[in-house]
Amino acid sequence: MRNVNQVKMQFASLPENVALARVVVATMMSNLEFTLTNLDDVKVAVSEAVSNAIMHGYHNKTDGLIDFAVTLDGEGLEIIVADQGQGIQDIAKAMEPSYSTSPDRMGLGFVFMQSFMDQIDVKSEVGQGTVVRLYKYVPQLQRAVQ
Amino acid sequence: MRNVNQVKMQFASLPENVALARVVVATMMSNLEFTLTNLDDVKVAVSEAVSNAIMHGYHNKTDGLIDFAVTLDGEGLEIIVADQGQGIQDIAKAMEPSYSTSPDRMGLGFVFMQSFMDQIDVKSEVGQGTVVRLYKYVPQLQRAVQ
Amino acid sequence: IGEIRRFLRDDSPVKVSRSYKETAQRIHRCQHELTGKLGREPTIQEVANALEIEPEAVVEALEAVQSPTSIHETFYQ
Ligand SMILES: Nc1ncnc2c1ncn2[C@@H]1O[C@H](COP(=O)(O)OP(=O)(O)O)[C@@H](O)[C@H]1O
Ligand SMILES: Nc1ncnc2c1ncn2[C@@H]1O[C@H](COP(=O)(O)OP(=O)(O)O)[C@@H](O)[C@H]1O
Ligand SMILES: [Mg+2]
Ligand SMILES: [Mg+2]
Repeated sequence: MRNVNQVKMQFASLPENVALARVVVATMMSNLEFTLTNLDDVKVAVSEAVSNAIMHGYHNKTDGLIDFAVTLDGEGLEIIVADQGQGIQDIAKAMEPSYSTSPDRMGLGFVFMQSFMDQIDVKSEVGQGTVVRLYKYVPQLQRAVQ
Repeated sequence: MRNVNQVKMQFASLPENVALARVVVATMMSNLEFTLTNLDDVKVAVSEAVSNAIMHGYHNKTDGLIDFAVTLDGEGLEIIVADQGQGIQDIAKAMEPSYSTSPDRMGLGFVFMQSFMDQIDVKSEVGQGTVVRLYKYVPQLQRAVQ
Repeated sequence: IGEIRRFLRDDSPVKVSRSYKETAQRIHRCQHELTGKLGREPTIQEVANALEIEPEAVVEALEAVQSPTSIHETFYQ
């Protein structure tokens, strides 16, 4: 089984591309020994990150570009979601539970990303854009003795 | 329903990325009024084009890069598969049924691409690489009168 | 967090393929039924709507049960 691979994508900030990002990650994960739970967890994290780029980075304008890179490095899965949108003023505050700049949002996106992934790293510059890096280790499966 | 979108990808010439290309196209098709038969047809064509880039373009070396672009333009789906591999000497000959430079291959890849897609266009330069463009129109569905 | 994992069933990777296989079977049955009802082939979205799943789930399930990388391998392996 192969466990090293890299895919780079660029797509428009359209809502249907959230599903696309999810499907790409799920397909790449299927080459490693991730569980169904891992798959669901990573899909949630990816949805949150890409939705944030669309909603907050580009304010739902559909002509923004999102760079999306998925790397299997042998130990796990790295996902990078980058937009060139509005950027985040105070990253620490943005990552707090329930913090949202949209009145109708829950402010739980970063909380989900943190709980479902093993690493999260956010870089952002107001007016320049945001880069979110997520990492998930392949679990050390305990092999059941038959 | 949205019917305009563009996704650009770059991935290594690994066999598992054939499935990845298929899944990206399939996900994008699911936003248009394509049928499951269309889906199967386009997936076969994409598999053949990407397999060719890996097998013939890069001779199964896994460090080649494949550029893959899928565009929904409102009328249909355009797929571009480009490699910077070995190139094709005689494109007309390569596209003939049963022609293959590999003794163990059937030489039907281009035949499938031609039958399953509405347009195919191949550009190639020996030593430079190959670009295959495939196009499929969204079918005009007859709406049953209720 | 717990309720987000509402699809959680089992930790076994084997389960993944089993649930995909079931979905793929439902998709094909639904396609057949809708073709009869509509007098034409249904679209991917019509199948997804009828099964109350996302189009993305249709695509994933069909891909999961189809692993060969080239039709040559399917036909002439
Ligand atoms: N890509 C981004 N670009 C700009 N701002 C962002 C981005 N991602 C997150 N933010 C900011 O961080 C806040 C918290 O994000 P999140 O935890 O996902 O909650 P929510 O999306 O529900 O607001 C957002 O309200 C927004 O202000
Ligand atoms: N991307 C490519 N790069 C170089 N040669 C190619 C490429 N695609 C196709 N060819 C050439 O065209 C021939 C016919 O391709 P195809 O119809 O797919 O049949 P097969 O793959 O079974 O050989 C191949 O044998 C190869 O010589
Ligand atoms: Mg959010
Ligand atoms: Mg071929």
